[in-house]
Amino acid sequence: MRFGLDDDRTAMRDAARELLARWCPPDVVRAAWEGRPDPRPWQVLVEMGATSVLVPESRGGLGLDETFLTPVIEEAGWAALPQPLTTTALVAAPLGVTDSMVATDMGGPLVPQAVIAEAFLISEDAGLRLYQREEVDIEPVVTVDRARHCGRVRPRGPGTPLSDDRSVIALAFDRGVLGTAAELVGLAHRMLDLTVGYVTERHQFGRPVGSFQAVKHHLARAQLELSFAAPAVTYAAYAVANGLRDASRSVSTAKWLAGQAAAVTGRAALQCHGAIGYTTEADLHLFLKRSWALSRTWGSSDSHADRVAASLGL
Amino acid sequence: MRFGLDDDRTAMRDAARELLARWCPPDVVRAAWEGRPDPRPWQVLVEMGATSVLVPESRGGLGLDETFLTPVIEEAGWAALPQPLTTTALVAAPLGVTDSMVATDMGGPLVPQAVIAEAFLISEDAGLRLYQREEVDIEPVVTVDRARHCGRVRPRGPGTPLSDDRSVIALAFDRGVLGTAAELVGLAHRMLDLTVGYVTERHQFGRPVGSFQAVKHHLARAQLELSFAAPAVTYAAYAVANGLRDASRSVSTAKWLAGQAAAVTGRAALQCHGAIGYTTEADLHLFLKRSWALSRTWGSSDSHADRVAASLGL
Amino acid sequence: MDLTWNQEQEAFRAELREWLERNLTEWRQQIGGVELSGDTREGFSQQLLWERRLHEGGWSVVSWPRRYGGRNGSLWEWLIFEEEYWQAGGPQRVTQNGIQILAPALFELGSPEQRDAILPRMAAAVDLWCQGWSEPGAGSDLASVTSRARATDGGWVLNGHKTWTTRGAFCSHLFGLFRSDPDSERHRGLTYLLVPLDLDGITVRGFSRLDGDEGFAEVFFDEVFLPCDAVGGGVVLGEVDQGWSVVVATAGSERGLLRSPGRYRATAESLVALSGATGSDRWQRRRIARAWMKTEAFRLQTLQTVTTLTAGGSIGAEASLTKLWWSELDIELHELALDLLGPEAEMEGVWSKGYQFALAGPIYAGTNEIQRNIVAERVLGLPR
Amino acid sequence: MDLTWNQEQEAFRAELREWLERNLTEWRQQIGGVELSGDTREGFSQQLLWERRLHEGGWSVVSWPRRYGGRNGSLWEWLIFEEEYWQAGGPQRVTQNGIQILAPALFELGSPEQRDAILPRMAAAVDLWCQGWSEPGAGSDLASVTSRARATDGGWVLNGHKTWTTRGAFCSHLFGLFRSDPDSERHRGLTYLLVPLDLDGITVRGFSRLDGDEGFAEVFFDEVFLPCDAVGGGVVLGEVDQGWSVVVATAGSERGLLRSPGRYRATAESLVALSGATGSDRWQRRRIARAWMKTEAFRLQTLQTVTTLTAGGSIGAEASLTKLWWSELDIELHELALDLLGPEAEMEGVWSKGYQFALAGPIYAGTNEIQRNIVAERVLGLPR
Repeated sequence: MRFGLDDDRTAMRDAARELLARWCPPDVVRAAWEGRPDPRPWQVLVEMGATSVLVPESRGGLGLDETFLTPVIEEAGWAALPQPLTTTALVAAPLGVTDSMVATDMGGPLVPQAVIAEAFLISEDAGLRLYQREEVDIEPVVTVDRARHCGRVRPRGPGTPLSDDRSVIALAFDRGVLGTAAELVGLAHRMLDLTVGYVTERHQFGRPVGSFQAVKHHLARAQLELSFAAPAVTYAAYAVANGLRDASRSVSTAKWLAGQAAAVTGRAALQCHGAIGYTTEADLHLFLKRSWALSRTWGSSDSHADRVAASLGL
Repeated sequence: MRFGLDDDRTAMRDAARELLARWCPPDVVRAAWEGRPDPRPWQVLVEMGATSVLVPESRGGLGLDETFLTPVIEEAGWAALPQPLTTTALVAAPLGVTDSMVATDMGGPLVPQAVIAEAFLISEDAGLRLYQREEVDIEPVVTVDRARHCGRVRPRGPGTPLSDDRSVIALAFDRGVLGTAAELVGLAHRMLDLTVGYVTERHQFGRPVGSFQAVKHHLARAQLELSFAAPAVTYAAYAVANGLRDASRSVSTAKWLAGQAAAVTGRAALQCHGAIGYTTEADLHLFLKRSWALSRTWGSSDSHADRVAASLGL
Repeated sequence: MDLTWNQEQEAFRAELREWLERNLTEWRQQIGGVELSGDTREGFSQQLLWERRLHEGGWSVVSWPRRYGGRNGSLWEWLIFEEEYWQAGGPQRVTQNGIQILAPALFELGSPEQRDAILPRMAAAVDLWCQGWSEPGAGSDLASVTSRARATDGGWVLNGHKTWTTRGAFCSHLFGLFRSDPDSERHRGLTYLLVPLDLDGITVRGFSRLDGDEGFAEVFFDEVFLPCDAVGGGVVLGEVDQGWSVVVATAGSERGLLRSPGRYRATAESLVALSGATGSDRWQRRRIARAWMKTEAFRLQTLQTVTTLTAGGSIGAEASLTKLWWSELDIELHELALDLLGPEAEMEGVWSKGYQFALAGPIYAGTNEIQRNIVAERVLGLPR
Repeated sequence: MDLTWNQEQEAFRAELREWLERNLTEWRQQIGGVELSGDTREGFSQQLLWERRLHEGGWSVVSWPRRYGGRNGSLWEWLIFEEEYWQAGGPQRVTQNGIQILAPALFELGSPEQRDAILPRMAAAVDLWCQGWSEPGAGSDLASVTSRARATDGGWVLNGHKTWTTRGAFCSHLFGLFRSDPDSERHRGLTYLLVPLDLDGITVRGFSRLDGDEGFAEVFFDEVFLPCDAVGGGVVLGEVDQGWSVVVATAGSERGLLRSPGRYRATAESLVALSGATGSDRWQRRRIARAWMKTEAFRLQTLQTVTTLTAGGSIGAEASLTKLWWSELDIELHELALDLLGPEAEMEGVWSKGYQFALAGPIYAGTNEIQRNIVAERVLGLPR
């Protein structure tokens, strides 16, 4: 019995953390906002193997499982990475789609990173189909988080059928939910870090804002939600990796808890930042807006609660 | 345009307040808990006319409307009166039932004050029927608030038909909901008063407990809910008295808001009292337990929210 | 208790409703149909056209005396105006900072000359006033302002840095607090000054709110000479070094404290309509009903408050309760709408924009944490 | 990451499950089928029969060393025990105060003699220990205790007044903090004493909890002579005047900090069953699913914590997070049940009683307000 990351998984997560700290600071996210996406963070993640964790060694991948990848995706959330790591590495790779940046409509009709993606995983009545960039029309859509580069995708060309197996498609969806939950935990963690830093240094009434009990309790609440959401994501990755019976339920549980944590932390972070947080000059909004988008895609919190209710025979 | 109590209504409420302060202190509620109900609070309310506010002058009543009675019922809630003022004065009186203490099953299957009531208003498929004490069997039921003297009532005798008119029955129900909402506001008010007093005098860490920001914010939240629930009760009384189109909706709104206020205030009151509140030695529990019972009778908060949703065409 | 409007009030409402319907249509044609946010430069000028139209119709400040461009309306007429205005879908009021914050101060403590010089031009949206309270180091703790005003021959010399000035980049005048007694601390030694923004040495830099609109500005004062007569009736409001008492008096004035439920009522109704359009499950319908009930409670509590005020009573600390209520309610209403929109909620649109705007509610005009302290200490009487 | 149990653990679980099923049935027959609250005198004696049965089976303290009546179990065995125990519907553990609070202190700072004298009798439910921390004036502020212990020939003389002592009216011994240095203040000069409750001058008065059960007691000490050897190994735990450090060390001990998710898991499952029995609408089913997910999160977070502890790590302030979580969760689970029961929820019964018990969660063992301070200051490092 052993719950949590071992040395190998911790090492991979730390490697991603260092790369992202260096190559994906807030300025890079801001650049993506202004339509100048920097390709380097993606390149370094590809080089470290983040996108091929689930690709068999026989096909040049690392041949590892979701318990290695999810912590890396959490780091991508922490950095608000403006590229589709979840869809590329967690959803598409196991379907045999490798070597390209993949966007998908499985999480919702507005396809995130559609504007910069190289390949498109589209869900159709017949099943999942893959289209190359030149096979689709993309209508960009302005969303609150500009770094999401959303668009509506309409296939033009024939595309390639990937799978019409319901269970394969269901598993692909669960993987997308899992990755989104991991990103939300990372985002919540980042918003909390930013806020703790701010309230410690910001003084009003001659004392640090963080010394007021109301501020302490807002942030304690955020830490509470985060502390109990994170293990649920860790478990969901394990359940999916090992094909456990409760894999789908664990994924919904993780998404719901992570959504809660991000919502509570986001509100607390904004409130404790005060007016400075209510501008685009502070970095907080980069993470806050990402969390709003993720909390309502790949299934709403309510829809995941309903999945859990059904699994409990309610 | 004038919202609120005029001098006449204020005078009647104050009269009730003084009588209840004198004749229905916590000791009287405790006596009711121990099966020694004191008849005096009821007698003085009857003498001041509280039970005949809605009875026409021609029949010896005051010939007034709900806007006079509701504030009095709020005071009864404040005092946790262990007798059925709402059912007797607000529900039964307009149906022509006067001169007796009335209990009813309209608010739920456990009939409050069944053990001490003189007459019983029972809802049957055919409509509302009145039974005298000797016409019913009463099976006492132990409930959390012992002063409710609940029981299951089974008619034996023939009883007297009161009304089979759906609209009359619906109005009687709305009146019960209105009275319950008023009691809840009074209870919330009392719990807040008790707690403000306690946290002001109780010291820990060398300062009054009430000087800690966390305690202040708990009680500010309670005051907030209370301040916005009270006007809704005032309006509902006016809407019912004047047969306004939104009378039913206003009654449901009042019950829902009052239930919220009582729930929030009850939790805050118990938490801010700390261990002393978690005993039957402090008076708080007398009001807290009454509020629990009232919040789930005469329609749950959810059922009233549904009534409002329907009225909004949702 | 009498919740019926009298004939004059009904007539007022009817005239207003008719006027709004016609003029909103005309104004929308005038601006080419596309209504922009009043917190952008273009949108602001669109809305100035509207504000001036409102003034020509005599509707810009209904509760002010006629001589200043109002209708001598009571708070009841003001309430009716707000109900109808938001019901009709009128745009945000870009002149509100002057009307809501400076005007009450002028009514309470301004000189007749100041009122005559400032109020009519404010009502006509000729002079556009923004607020100069906050500074980088003085947010919740307003008394720690450091911007200075040095008395000199025929006026004042201003130095310092104000920020979070709403729509400052689009306004013509600023009212604010400056430390006039260099040796003073905290609430003492501050003067409430009225400052045209076109004086030499003033630099205004607009910056973006959460939603990206340039709704904020910081204002830098570098040896700015403010002549005593830069504003008719004089640039000092109240007494020199007594600026704090002006702010307090203003904060305590009815008009400053009241906030109309009309806007939230209109939002709640749009939410009900949205639910019809997107469809909703029982859970969502209950949540909408709950938010609607809170909106109704706000309407009723306001009727109660206005009754108290018109009877000569006063509110005061209870205003903090109102602020807590509407700011939490506004967020709840918009979150519900976003949940109804689901995966498309992230699109730029009226609801996602409204949500971001609503999130400012618990922060500005005294954070909700400070409002809860006020409720606890001044309404409940808990020890400081 | 490996969430499989090894053979020994599976065997442990199987043996326990079988034992519980047989013995719970037998015990219920023994007490005549009607299980009373352990916080009433009759119920307490019913449950002593159960505790002694548990001890005979070797299940009363599975994680203790064998010599004291345990099974040398690791925290994993303890977790399995808790899961199975609550799953099987075992009764509350009336001996917990000694086992959860005093025993960890003895393991950390007691003398071998004290352990030998006290632990086996505690495990066997022969000596029944209650807690003597709080006083009328010392609740959250424990360091303000005023009960005094005066050193004298061959022992101590105790005077003072303890209260909120859980099940104190039914216990045989008390462990508590007494001010041994009359000139000391706050945390200094307190001694951790072990006191038989049958000494002359001790008066125990039971009183009622919120639910009316006599679950609390106040204990009065009037010139009580406590001989040094009143308890084997001596009545002082740790050093004289160093009682506070014993409390802190105890509060920091793994076993003191851990709380098993088993009980909440069982409650969540009863709630799901109740929903099947009463019926529920979509709104209620979602609320139940939400509470279930929080229960699951508690289980997973505990697995993570136990992994950390068995790897030699420590928790500490993070225990405050656990306390906040389970105390809020317990109330949520019971409120949901009461909502399902609707107008009959007010009946005396397992859910209304459980709800009242759950309401104590945010108050005892350090109020949740204090726990949030701890999280903010020690986990997040915010300034005091």
